[in-house]
Amino acid sequence: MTYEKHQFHSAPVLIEDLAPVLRLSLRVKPAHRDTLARVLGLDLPVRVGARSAAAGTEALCLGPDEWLLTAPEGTDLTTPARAVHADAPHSLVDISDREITLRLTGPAVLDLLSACCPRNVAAMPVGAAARTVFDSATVILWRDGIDSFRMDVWRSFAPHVRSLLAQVQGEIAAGL
Amino acid sequence: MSRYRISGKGRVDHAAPVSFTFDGKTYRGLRGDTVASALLANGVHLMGRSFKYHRPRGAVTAGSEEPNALIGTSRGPGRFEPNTRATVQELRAGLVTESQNKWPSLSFDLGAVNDRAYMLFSAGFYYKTFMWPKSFWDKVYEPVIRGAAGLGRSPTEPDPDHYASRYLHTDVLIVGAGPAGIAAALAAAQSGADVTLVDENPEMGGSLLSDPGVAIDGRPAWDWIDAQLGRLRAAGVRLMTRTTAIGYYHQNMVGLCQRLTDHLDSPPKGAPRERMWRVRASQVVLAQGALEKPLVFDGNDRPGVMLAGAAQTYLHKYGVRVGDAPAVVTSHDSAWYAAFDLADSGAKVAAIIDTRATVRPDLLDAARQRGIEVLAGHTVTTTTGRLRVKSLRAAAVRGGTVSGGRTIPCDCLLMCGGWTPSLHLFSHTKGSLAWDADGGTFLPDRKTEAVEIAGAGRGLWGYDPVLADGAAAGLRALQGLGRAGHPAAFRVANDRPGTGTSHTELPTDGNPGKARAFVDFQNDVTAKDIRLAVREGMRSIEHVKRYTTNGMATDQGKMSNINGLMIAADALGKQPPQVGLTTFRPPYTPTSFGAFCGYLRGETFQLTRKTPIDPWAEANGAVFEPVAQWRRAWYFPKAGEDMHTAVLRECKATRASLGIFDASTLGKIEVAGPDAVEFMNRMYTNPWTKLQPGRCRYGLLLGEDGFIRDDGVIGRLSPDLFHVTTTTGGAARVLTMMEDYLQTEWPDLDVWLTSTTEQWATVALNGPNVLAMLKPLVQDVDWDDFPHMSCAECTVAGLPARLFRLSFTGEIGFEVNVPARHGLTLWETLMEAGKPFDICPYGTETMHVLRAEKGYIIVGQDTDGTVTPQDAGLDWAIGKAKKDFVGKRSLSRPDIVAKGRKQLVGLLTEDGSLLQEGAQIVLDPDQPKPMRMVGHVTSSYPSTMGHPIAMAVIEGGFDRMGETVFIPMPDGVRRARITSTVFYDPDNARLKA
Amino acid sequence: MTHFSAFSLLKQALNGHKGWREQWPDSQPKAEYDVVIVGAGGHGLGAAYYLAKEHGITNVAVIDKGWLGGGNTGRNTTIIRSNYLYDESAKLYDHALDLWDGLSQELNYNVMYSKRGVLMLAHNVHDVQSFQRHVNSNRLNGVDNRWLTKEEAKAFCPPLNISPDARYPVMGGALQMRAGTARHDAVAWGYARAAAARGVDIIQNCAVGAIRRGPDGAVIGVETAKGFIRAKKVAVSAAGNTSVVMDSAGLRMPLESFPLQALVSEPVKPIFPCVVMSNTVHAYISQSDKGELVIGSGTDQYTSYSQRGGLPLIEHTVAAICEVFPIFTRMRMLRKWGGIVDVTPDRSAILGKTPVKGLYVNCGWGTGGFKATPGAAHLLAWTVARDEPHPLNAPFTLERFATGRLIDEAAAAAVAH
Amino acid sequence: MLLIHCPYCDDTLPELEFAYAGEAHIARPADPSALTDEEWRDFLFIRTNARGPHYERWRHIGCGRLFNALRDTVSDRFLTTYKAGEARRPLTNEAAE
Ligand SMILES: Cc1cc2nc3c(=O)[nH]c(=O)nc-3n(C[C@H](O)[C@H](O)[C@H](O)COP(=O)(O)OP(=O)(O)OC[C@H]3O[C@@H](n4cnc5c(N)ncnc54)[C@H](O)[C@@H]3O)c2cc1C
Ligand SMILES: NC(=O)c1ccc[n+]([C@@H]2O[C@H](COP(=O)([O-])OP(=O)(O)OC[C@H]3O[C@@H](n4cnc5c(N)ncnc54)[C@H](O)[C@@H]3O)[C@@H](O)[C@H]2O)c1
Ligand SMILES: Cc1cc2nc3c(=O)[nH]c(=O)nc-3n(C[C@H](O)[C@H](O)[C@H](O)COP(=O)(O)O)c2cc1C
Ligand SMILES: [Zn+2]
Repeated sequence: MTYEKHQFHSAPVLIEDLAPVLRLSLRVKPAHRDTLARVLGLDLPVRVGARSAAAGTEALCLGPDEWLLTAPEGTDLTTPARAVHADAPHSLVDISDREITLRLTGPAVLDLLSACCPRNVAAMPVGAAARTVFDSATVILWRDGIDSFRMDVWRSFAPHVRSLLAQVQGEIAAGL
Repeated sequence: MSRYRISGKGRVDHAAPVSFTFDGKTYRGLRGDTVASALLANGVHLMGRSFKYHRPRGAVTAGSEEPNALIGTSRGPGRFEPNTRATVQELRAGLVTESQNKWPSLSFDLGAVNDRAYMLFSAGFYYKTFMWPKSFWDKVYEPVIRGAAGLGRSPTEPDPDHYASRYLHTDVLIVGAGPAGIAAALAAAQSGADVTLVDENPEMGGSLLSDPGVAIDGRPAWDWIDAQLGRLRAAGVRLMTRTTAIGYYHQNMVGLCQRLTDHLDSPPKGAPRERMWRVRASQVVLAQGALEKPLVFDGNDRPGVMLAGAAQTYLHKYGVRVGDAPAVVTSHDSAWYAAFDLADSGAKVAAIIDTRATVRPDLLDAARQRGIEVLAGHTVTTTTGRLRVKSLRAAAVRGGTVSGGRTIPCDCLLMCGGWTPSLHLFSHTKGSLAWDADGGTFLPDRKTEAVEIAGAGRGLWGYDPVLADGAAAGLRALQGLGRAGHPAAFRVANDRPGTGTSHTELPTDGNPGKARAFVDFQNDVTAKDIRLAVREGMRSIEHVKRYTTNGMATDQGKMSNINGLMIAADALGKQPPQVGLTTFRPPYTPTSFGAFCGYLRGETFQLTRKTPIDPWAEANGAVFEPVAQWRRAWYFPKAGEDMHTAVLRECKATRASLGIFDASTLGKIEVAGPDAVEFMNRMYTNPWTKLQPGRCRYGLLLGEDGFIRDDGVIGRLSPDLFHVTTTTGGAARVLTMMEDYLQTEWPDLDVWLTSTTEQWATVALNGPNVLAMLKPLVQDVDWDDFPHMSCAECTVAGLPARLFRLSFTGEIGFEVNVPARHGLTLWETLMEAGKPFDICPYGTETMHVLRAEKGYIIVGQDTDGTVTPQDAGLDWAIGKAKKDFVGKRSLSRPDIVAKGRKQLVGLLTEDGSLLQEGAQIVLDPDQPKPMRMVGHVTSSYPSTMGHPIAMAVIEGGFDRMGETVFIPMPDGVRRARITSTVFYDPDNARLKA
Repeated sequence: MTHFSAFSLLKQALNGHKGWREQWPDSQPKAEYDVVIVGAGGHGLGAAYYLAKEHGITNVAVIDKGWLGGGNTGRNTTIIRSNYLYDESAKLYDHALDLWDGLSQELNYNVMYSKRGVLMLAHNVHDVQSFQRHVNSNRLNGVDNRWLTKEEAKAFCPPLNISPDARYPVMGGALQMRAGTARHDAVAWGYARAAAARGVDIIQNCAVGAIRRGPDGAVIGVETAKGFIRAKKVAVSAAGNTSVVMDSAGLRMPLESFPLQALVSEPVKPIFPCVVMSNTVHAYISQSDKGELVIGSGTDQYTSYSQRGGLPLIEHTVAAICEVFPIFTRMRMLRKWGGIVDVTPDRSAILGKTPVKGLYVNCGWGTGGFKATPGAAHLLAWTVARDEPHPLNAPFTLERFATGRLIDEAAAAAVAH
Repeated sequence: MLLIHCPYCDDTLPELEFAYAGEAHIARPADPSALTDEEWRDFLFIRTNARGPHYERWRHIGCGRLFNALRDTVSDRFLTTYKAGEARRPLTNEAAE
């Protein structure tokens, strides 16, 4: 008899909550994107899923007119943006508390994610991010390394997501 | 060891006995056995009873297509399951099994009286009878018919196991790991393609596992398999056994069910029982092989009558000889090999009966060498034996006439009516089939997906062509990915090529009207049934199927479809392709519900959203109610309080002093940008232009059909920033609707929408003492300019906040929004600060009562998707001067402006009793049924005013103020007076205080 | 038509069933009919039967692109009930229930109408309010429907999970005892046989490509795979395909067609005594007379004419069933399939005349028209025969979408099945 | 489960990331009050419900954008997708295949 083991990594995966950061949703039409980029001192990438970073602030393009900005707490991005509001109309909304961020790491992290993410997470390049779904929750998934992801999930969805992740974690540990 | 087990033979572990029970009796098998092979090794053929006639049945196959040998299995409490294929279930220590559909026992079953009356139970018999006397249907006939239902018994306890699922993205998915599938995998695994090879069996190798005498590239078949699997593993190919491809969905999505623990003696802790894989493959190769067809003749269903290929599998895979004196009846060469292998293993083969007049000389030679009698050009007309076949009657067929029958004793009868390519998955894709007249079978034709079909699955026979075909298919799949690879060639020795012919029922000299020649074994469909269906006008094969139930059993026609088609076509005088096959549907084999559920069970069945303040509510004894995806505190009972007393206490405390309420679930949308006000004007019925920053307004949102969709208080924080609130259930819907208008209708507007529902935790404070309590905690608010319906960004309890002065209770009220992480802190601070005022936490029920007393509506309760603003008395919320807003045009349609629409009013019962929400209202309580109803009660509560209050929609209600209406309830008619909806403080005195 | 009875069955059993005759002939089209009905589902065949029986119009053809009964009639979960909220709907469906009651005898074909009771579960306060509203309205309309506490519901349907810890706890339910199921195929066959016996032609495998109108705009016939067939009146009863057929007459419809899926388990001994529906959890289940659990799923989100449907929906449906009935996780799915349902904006049917003279339409039954079969058929026949609607179907006009008099059961409750 | 190409993300992604949003190219009338009841009904309720190539809209959860698609409702195959606001893509022979 051959007993085929499936290909899961039974090495542990780590699931942690990360401390809050400043998180802003920036919306601006293409015509004024450069202006905003300039005053924020940031590149605002145009490809959905692309990221850029400067001086501790990170920008992720989520849609053709939507960027998620993250920065250490206390960073003031609102004041410079407001200064150009008249010329470059936009919306900059603080959503720091809307989501919480989980860090998922370990050699089995792709197995963990493939339990509930329909998109091909393995094909995501390191350094990219995407808004996608995890089971019934909309999440933003950041690939920070081969084995390392961050997941932003709306606060009230987090217990559900954590509970699913824990189930899969146990399953991975069981090795079947 | 039993005399049917050949020592040392097969892939079972002869050194590892495993015991199990069947119908209470303990048997021994070997590690690697299935229940069926172990029972056969013990000489047990009788494994079940058929559905309708309760005929004794044995395993007819050795695989997942088994229609007869269905058993119940269990592994302790909650782990019973019916209808498991004994031919698939692997032995494990302590396995308990039982036979089905019998009473009192498998060998003596009273239900078998049906078999005596079989002439009555013809196809479709129940449509023709049980109609008189009419009253007997409910009382007598139906209960009897329903009582006879089913095969096994249902589980009756919750299942302690859990189930898992995965998404998998792969370049090439290969279904079936026989020679074709393995060759395809070898080809596809070149140039780094990601390849997945799956097989439903515990081991890979397919039919080669039953054909060990074949040699490939100079190696015995089994060595060759091991070597190739090693190569595939080394190339990184994902090899998945016990994994059935159950369905082929759109765009190369294939569902796989992997069975993880049913074969294990003791599964590891935390291991799921089964896992559903949703595979997205760029290319799919179907190498599912072919299914052997039974032959249709009288008595072809007795235990001991089985497929020749199955006998060969029992012999080679399990080392089990299915009988000492097998006879063979066939129309295909392949069964000859089974006969030879059995003879070589020591069985005395009674005869090979071939329906064909001429047979390949080498086969005849080989039979002669083994001393096997050959009857070519013969048919089998019947068999004998009650619980096991004892003999058959063979007769010669010449020019269509049957003559000279002769009885041949045997202890099993191996049949083969040729092979049918497994086209199930291919057919799920709506790929078309073409009839192959030579092979008497359907083959895959036009494809709709990126798929290749290889091997016996497209009608090829013999290992040499099948291996070559598999390799070519694998290479094409690789090329389909835009990658290159080398073609492979295999050298096959001792190949077993073969051809055959197809039949309807075998010719017989008996009375065909009396023949029990089974086509669908499980459902007891005979050839005669199919002919009867055709005679009765069932010309479509789909009608034949439904009238006779042919192909509707748990094998889904794997045994019966083609035979049924051949017979139906014959009866119709048509060619099989003109008749066609019935539709193949997922799953390929029956698949547990658990595997479909995956993680959608228990607490992860569907998510439950909780607010930041929820832990406090839980700790303080709140009773919760589900509202949309949220759970919300419903009320906070104190010791000994029921809902009614708790709610009344909460209401009174709020009216008297101060109440506190978690409103965090309210939807919130930030509408920002220079065109925000224009956007608001277009979306909402209300006018927004003149609303000053720092003020709020009730907003009403309609659908384009003019009916109320949502509402909420909306604050203008600055000229181009609105803080919109929505109902709890409407949050996502409203945002989507707004985005839709913005993106598709008004992309020119400079305005953006951001959901902030979860950014803010919201605490509502209401009551005459609210200002006294709140003021000291607030900074940056000019209280002299902060009247009712104001809003401000400020600091509350040291936290950054958005403060709204508004009321949903009729008392002075505030909503404090703070960043969600501080929600609980804010709540606790306010509770502390409220102590001097006997602050009272209240839940959604009190909120409902208080708002109802004040006549505020709840969208979804007082309105139901058929209510316009006018109907709800919300005319005032419509910006009359606005030329347009979403839904405006619909408000002037004829039936919307017609008289007599139902309008929202208040109701007070004359006897002071509480009305039921949903109670219906009439004007004349004495009319006969059906009564003319003029409306219904939408909201009804005991109130703080000493008498219950209600709201209702009533035809022409606004013009009926003061009139009496009637509410007929089962215990008597209530009388109620129509009033205004505002019961409490109609002059708003308390808000202005 | 051979009379079906226990006696004739016995007689035939003794002579080897040789004497049964075909239940309907394989008709080929004549050049002209008084009425052509497009679609040989239960509704269309039934309409033909009632035209012949009640209105003496027998020069009728029912034309189907495939085999009769092969549309949604042959693929639904067979739930029959009439406890609808609005007077218009309750009366319509209750009319159908009245006809169901004697249908086997009327057709001399056992359609196995089983009054086993339909229990609709309430899972939250809103459900309770909405069901009470139904119960009250039904009571005053003379329609059977009553409220059960969760304990009563459990007693009525023992496999039910009434634990308060369930994600969607059961708070009670509305039970209509007269409601139940019927053997779907037999309904089509019974009507076909009875209609054919009265002279109706049933023409299968003959797609209607277009409805033809004369110079005055009135209907003159249909273009079919077997040629042009003249007709004084044409009634379209083509379920999921209505938009396409009506478009050929120049009428655009307020309809969208969605795939709706259903599934059955392997058969088991009787375990499930009634029909249970949960609109909140999206679970619909009964056990057939053969023993399978028959389970209804939802519609896919996109319009489609492929009778397939996706996997995620099926997963959710099965999960919903196992949530309400946790004893079933170890049962196995035997087969799943799809049908195409046409859905109107207010989820109620359209049954009546059209702006085109001589053209009638019966459509928009969506996910719930099997239960209406005898009623819809009866009223369609009436409307066609008299060129005016019966009072029961008068509210179900095409015009209501312009005037605003919608009959929105879906908005009032949850999904209607 | 369908695979859908989002023209904004330029990526082909699983259906679970998308929401169907009804028939495409039904523009809201500029001045609804000028419409007859029948015209308004047509806008509100009348749908092509095409059997075959169907112009429809989908929303991608990923980028939050609504876009247009041409999909064959018989095979469920997407013939093309394109951004909102772009003109109706013609039914080329290629697309109709
Ligand atoms: C999965 C599923 C579950 C359901 N469950 C229930 C339930 O539990 N209870 C309930 O009450 N209802 C249910 N329904 C709905 C119900 O099945 C239908 O509303 C009802 O059967 C419609 O009957 P019909 O006769 O109008 O249509 P159909 O039976 O669909 O008949 C229409 C016929 O028109 C033919 N046709 C179409 N176009 C043409 C053409 N151009 N030319 C010729 N012929 C044409 C079709 O081939 C078809 O045979 C369900 C539906 C589905 C799909
Ligand atoms: N008795 C015989 O002599 C005999 C019998 C059968 C086949 N053959 C020979 O075997 C060769 C056929 O080879 P092949 O590779 O085409 O077929 P195969 O039968 O060897 O392999 C097909 C494999 O696919 C598996 N399978 C089928 N459907 C599946 C599904 N939905 N999910 C997962 N697994 C599934 C089957 O269990 C089997 O293991 C031919 O050369 C034929 O001559 C010989
Ligand atoms: C109430 C009901 C019960 C059914 N029971 C079975 C069954 O026991 N076995 C089976 O194979 N199919 C069963 N079916 C499904 C049919 O085989 C078939 O899938 C369905 O009529 C749709 O037709 P299609 O799959 O040919 O498109 C049942 C269908 C219905 C509506
Ligand atoms: Zn996108």
